[in-house]
Amino acid sequence: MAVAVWAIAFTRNLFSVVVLSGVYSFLMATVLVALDAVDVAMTEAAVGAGVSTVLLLAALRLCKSEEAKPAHKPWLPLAVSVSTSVLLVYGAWGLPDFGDPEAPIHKNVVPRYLNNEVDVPNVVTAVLASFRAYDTLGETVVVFTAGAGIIALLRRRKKNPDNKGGGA
Amino acid sequence: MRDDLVLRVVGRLLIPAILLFALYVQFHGDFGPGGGFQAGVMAAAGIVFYSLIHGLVTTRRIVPDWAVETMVAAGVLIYASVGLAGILLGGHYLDYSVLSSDPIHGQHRGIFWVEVGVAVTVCGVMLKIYYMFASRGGAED
Amino acid sequence: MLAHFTNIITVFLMVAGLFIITARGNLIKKLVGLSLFQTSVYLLYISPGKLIGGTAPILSPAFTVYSNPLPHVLILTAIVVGVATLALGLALTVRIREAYGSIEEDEILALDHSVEDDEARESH
Amino acid sequence: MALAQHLPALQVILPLISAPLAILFRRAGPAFLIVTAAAWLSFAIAIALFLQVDASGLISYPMGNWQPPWGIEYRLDRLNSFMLVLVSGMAAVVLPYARGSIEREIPHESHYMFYAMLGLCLTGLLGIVITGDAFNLFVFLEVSSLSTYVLIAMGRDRRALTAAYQYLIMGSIGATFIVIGIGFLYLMTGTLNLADMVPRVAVIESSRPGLAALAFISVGVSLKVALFPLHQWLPNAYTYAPSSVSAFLAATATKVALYALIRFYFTVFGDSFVFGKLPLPEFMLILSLFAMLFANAIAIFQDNLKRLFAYSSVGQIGYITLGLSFDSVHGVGASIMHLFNHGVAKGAIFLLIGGAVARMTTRQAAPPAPTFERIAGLSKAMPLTCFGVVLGGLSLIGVPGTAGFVSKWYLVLAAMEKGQWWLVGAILVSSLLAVAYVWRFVEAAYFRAPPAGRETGKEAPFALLIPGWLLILATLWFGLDTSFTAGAALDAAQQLVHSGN
Repeated sequence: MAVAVWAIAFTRNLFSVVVLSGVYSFLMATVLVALDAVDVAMTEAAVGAGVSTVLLLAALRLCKSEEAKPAHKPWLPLAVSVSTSVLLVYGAWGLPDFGDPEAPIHKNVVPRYLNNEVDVPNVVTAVLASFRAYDTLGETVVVFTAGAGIIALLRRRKKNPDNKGGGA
Repeated sequence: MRDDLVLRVVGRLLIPAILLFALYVQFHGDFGPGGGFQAGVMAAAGIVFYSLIHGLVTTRRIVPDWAVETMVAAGVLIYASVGLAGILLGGHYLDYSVLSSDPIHGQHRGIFWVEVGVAVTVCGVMLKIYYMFASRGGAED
Repeated sequence: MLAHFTNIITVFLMVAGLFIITARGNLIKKLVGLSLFQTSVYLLYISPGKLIGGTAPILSPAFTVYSNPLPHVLILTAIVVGVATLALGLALTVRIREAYGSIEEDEILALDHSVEDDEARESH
Repeated sequence: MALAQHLPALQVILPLISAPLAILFRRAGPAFLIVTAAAWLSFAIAIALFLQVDASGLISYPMGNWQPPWGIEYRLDRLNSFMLVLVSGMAAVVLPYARGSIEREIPHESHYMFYAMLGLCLTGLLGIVITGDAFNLFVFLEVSSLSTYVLIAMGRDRRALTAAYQYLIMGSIGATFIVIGIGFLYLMTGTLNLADMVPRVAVIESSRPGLAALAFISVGVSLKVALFPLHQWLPNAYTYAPSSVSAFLAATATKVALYALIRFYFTVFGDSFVFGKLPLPEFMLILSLFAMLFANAIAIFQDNLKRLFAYSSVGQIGYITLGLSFDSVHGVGASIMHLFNHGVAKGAIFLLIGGAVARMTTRQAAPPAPTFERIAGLSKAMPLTCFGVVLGGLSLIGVPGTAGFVSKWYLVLAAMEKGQWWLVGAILVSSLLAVAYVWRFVEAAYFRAPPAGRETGKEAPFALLIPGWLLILATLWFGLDTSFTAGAALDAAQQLVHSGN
């Protein structure tokens, strides 16, 4: 996975970048299955490797697929990312141990979800669609917003249907 | 590509299977992984596959733009009205337990409709995005 | 060792993603970086939810220990939000490409500056 | 009947439903009616909720009747009921304005989309303000952000596209930082409900993940707030967006992000920790001063009027964070007041400028940029518009009799309480900078001769003038009668400051 990410950062051909990011998503999905997150893995495979790749390819078809050489030295971005990582490492090293059953996330809130109050064996579905249904409503609205936004942005002007754009 | 016999035959066989599997994922979400979102993506993928074989124009005739835009909006409305039904029947917003005399049954009913809403919007949006990107940038597809 | 393995990956992904967003001038590449950056969050949430000896949170009489379902729910939402952002960003990129003929940040900035100069000259 | 009990849910749900309905109709007329009706109803609900909280205190509404922390809770206190009034009120004023104003800015077949997007943006902002759940906050943040990107990109100028793209990148980084921060909090406390977090966070806040959470949330929200060094997305976004969008965003979007900052600092982490044990107040003070002095100074040298007032917004945000850094009832109260007062005044100014631009636009061409050259001598053609902008400018400066004075007065009061006399000086200097940029407008509009080529224009269309003036009158009203703004803001501050953890 790290190799894929490394390659994405330094490949200049955008087509390979897109393919690599698809590969990366599949690897991510495998990791997620190993972590028992089957629903998430399924979605990541469908979205990351499927939808995103198709979208990126569609966009590439409309744009050119070669990236220009970066014009300036990447010192500032490097500084930003390194300081973020330092902060992240600082925080992450104080978290409860991996797989620790006594961690707060296993003690609070969640036990009630596992009682199967709504009689739906897949707890993820139960929480998603009932306990935290309102979040899912929000999520649907996000998808709706993106969809409607794309309609608004990419709708063709009725006057000149054959104009491929380009003129400002 | 549109006249390739193998593709047409494979498409004939696969597309119903994809749509069927999408329905399975949709309604089996209570017991296994899956749910409205994944089902919506799959159904859209099936239709996109169809358009790859038969061309965008044909697909747009079968699943026209206005229908897709209606789906986009209808899904959210289904979801939101399940919530409002909760209020009208005397519960809180998105309270499914009041949707039926038996709370557990009400929960199931609520989850069912909510998932339908998600699937409809997701499928509509995916299709719409595909149409938008595909119809842009010239005649070839 | 395993305890920190996922943390290391998370940090690496996040930094790489952030680096791509900020250092690269190509608009599509930036969006790829953005989705990498967002995927790193998935691991941050999900890996602590794993219990050793636990199974996927689908209830069945055969198991007693389940991994934590709540992070899964949250990340499902996050994935959806991520792809929605990506789609919108790509649509914008396509429009930018049509309006400017380029998707390189530097070239676009140069074009904007020349326009601003023109505007200044016009109004004087 | 029991409907009153469901007002918190309806507050957000009505605008939420209005957006898909608007798209179902696919025509501008019905879409406008639906979204406007939803915004007005939502404004009425916000006032009702404000009064209810005023009378009986905290309101909690469990979504799906799942009690918190298992379900998602809507939770209203003095602070967010006040914010709801601002956000929904702005939408109620901007929507009728938009009908006239987008006529020349957006192709007619996209109008219904525009209204839907505005409805979604309102939904998202209200959702952020009202929710009592950390992850729900993120979800609605994304609803508002995505719709905002689209709204900005709908501007006629092609630079609107790049502005929207830039905002999308910055905004998504910010949102992801917020998710990381919330993730750390969740991993340490096991809960997502903000109120439920409070006692648990108190135990772990000094731990490393606790501090990291604070840092990530601070940076993420600051990106959204456009706090001084992270403000780069804002000037372009406000300049090239359609007029009504500039006004709505200037009045609400950054303000809601500031609300989120206040919520995390004062409610979740507790001010005694954030401001007492960490060097954060000093840090925030310095950034605020930079914003007040630098951004206001940059504003003076802008040629485009919209860009000038966009930089002025960055400067005014400095006052608000300055007030927070005092961590006193008067300081925080001044901040909350200024959120409201500045939102109203800046919204009014953008609405009025939009009206002037609309009058200068011919049907075919893209709207001209409101540069100082173009507005020279404008006061003869549009006396009402210009006078309104001047009054709004006076409120930005903080002249007595305007709302801006009231909040600045409390800010100065808070500085004096701390014995920080030099800060009073800094506030004075930055106000002088505001005088300078407002004067530039006065000089151009009143004392310069109109450019030779301009046809003798008329006053801006009344449909555009009235909403702008409504807000200007509000600015004057709240400058004289402070019982609503100062009362609510100080009460909210009382609830937040030193609330006991």
